[in-house]
Amino acid sequence: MLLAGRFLLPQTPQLILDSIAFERDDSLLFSGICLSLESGDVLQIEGPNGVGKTTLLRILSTALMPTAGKLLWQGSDVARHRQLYLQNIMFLGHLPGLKQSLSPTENLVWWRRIHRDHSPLKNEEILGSLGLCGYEDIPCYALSAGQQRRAVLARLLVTEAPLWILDEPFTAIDKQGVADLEALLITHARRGGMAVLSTHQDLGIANVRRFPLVASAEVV
Amino acid sequence: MIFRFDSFQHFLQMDGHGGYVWSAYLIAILVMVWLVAGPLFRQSRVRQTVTRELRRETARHHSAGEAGKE
Amino acid sequence: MGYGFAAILRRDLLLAFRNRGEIANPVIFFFIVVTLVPLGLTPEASRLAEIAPGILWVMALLASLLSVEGLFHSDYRDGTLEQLVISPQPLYLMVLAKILAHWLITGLPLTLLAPVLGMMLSLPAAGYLPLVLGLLMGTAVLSLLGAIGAGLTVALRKGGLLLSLIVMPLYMPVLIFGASAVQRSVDGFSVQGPLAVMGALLAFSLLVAPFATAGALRVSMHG
Amino acid sequence: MWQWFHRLGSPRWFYQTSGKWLPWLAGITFVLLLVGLVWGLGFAPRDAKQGNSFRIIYIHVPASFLALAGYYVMAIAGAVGLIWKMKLADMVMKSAAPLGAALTFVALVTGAIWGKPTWGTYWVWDARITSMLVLLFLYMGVMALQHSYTSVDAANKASAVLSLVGMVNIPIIYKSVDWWYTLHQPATIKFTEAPTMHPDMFHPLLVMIVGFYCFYALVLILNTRSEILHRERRSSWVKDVVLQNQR
Repeated sequence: MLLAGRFLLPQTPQLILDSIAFERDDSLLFSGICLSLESGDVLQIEGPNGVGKTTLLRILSTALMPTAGKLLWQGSDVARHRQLYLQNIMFLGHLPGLKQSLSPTENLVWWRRIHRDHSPLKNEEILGSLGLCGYEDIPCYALSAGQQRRAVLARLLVTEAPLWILDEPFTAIDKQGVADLEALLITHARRGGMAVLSTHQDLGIANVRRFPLVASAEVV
Repeated sequence: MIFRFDSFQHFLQMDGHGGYVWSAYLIAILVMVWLVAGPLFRQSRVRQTVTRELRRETARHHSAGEAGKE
Repeated sequence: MGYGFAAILRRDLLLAFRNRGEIANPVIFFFIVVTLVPLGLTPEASRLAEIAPGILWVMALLASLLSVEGLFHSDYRDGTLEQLVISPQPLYLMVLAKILAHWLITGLPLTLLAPVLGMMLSLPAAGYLPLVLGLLMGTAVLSLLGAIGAGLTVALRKGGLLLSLIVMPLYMPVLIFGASAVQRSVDGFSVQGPLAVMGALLAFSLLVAPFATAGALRVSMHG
Repeated sequence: MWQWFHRLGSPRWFYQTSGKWLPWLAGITFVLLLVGLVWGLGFAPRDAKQGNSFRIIYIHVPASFLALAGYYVMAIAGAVGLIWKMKLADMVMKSAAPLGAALTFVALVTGAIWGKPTWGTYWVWDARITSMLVLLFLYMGVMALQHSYTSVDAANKASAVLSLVGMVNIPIIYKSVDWWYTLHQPATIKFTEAPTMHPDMFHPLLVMIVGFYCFYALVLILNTRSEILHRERRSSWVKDVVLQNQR
């Protein structure tokens, strides 16, 4: 049913942000954010530090509640049908939930369990495709920052969620890693998926939509 | 209704229990006065800061009302 | 619904196994502080026997309190907690899984160690069964209640002392009924009453505490 | 401009309405407390067993009442703030915590002073006093949590959750302390119980209880007002209020 909904009408907006505003401790961070995403869209949120990119992405992930405005997923209000929406998103934040004392394989096994991934892909294949061949069973604290980041990206391969929300996914990874992630994004978009990401990097992906986030003028 | 003590002296002493009774009442009254004075003091401090800010604003813009309007 | 519960339980037990040294700490703490009592008080068996029920319970409570601080800490620091909060599965069950794992690696060992320490404090023979039964249920209640405090303080840099301050008053009923069950048994009375109340406390906190903890975690993530 | 500030339960509305009622409430509170105080201290008959030390009841009992009731006020305000995201309720909750703690402190100290002539010692592990002490700990926990968050919203939400948990636990804690006390049964004289009191003693107590309720409401409103001013100090209406006062 979910799949049918996902691919049914490619040109109707799947996710709509309807004049989202966020206020913390009596000061307004941003307001009136309106956006829509269709199947196959890759959206890049741009803006200087401190403008609220992470906050906006966390609102998209429902980790934060917007002060005003609405999120609509396939036409239904996310605040009301949160469970349904959460089944359709994959959020990777600044801190992506990698357990340092576990190896990449063990982390992957735990993610597969929690995402209920039963795809026939083997753990070694997934990690190998991300360039972690030979590092599968080393505890993550012994890996470099870039390798850890790659291990985190394995998460994107074990979820069926059509909407990816990625906060600074290119941090700490090398050129090859950037290319790998871009390839992942392209494949995902071609399959009808969507991605929202924040990065300062120029993406090597055709048809990236850009959204410049500006701070609310009303901040005192 | 009658006053239960013969003299003011008696009222203060309360048959030897005066110290306890009066100290209990004194502490209670002190706490209660502090409870009322606290918010009033805080309120006046906020008023002072707002006044100071307003003065600064007027100095900057020459019109204090501007900042508050739509 | 249960897969998230099982996944978290398995992962937390695996993590605990990886950091074996850390999980032994509460148990060692329990052992050491109980050893301090005869040194500070008296080695006289009759006087130790008199205070043994209370001492054992207070120390078990402190040991549980010390360990509960770390319940959500590493998950908060590496972002796992955020993932759990936005997971499509009920947070209630996932929190319950974490608490169960915590109890299995602290409450249960404390309970198993208690008879040994009771012997060292010359606890009379009648006290052992209610001690173990009481601790078995009581440490679970302590983990459940402690989780609320841990959830509320997880985002704070210095949450440890604050956690004890907000959780200790909630621990009091557990202490009262747990210690008095042992005391009553030693004095030759029936212990069904206090143990039944302990069971009721357990059932009630099983119902309510994970719910409150889930709320507390949401608050911590928003901050 | 500040439209997000003026949702349900507008603090501004509360500030302006409460400002009109405040002088009346203050007057009534003052009269009630004064009458109760003079009546209780000078005109109520002395207790046959305890003598004049019994007069402490006129502050001890009302303070204990409000200490406990205040916790419920705080928790319910916290719940309203959590469920309906009402800022005013958050402010009421934040104001209720130090007020309740202060009244609990008064109840404890007056109880201890009363204990000296009655039991011969300041501190007895009596069920009621112990429960009052636990209540003080609960208040202190909420206040400590409130102060340790840097974000105001997070602080309010966290202390609301904690006070709700405390509210659920209070009956359990009280019952268990009661049970613990009857188990150990130390020989003590019981406090004079209200229902068996002579009417001449009871009437001033009633006046004092009502007076304390008014006092509680008064201080709660004062606290909330100062909190409102502080949090909305940048809004235009607060600036207007300040300007008006200067004229």
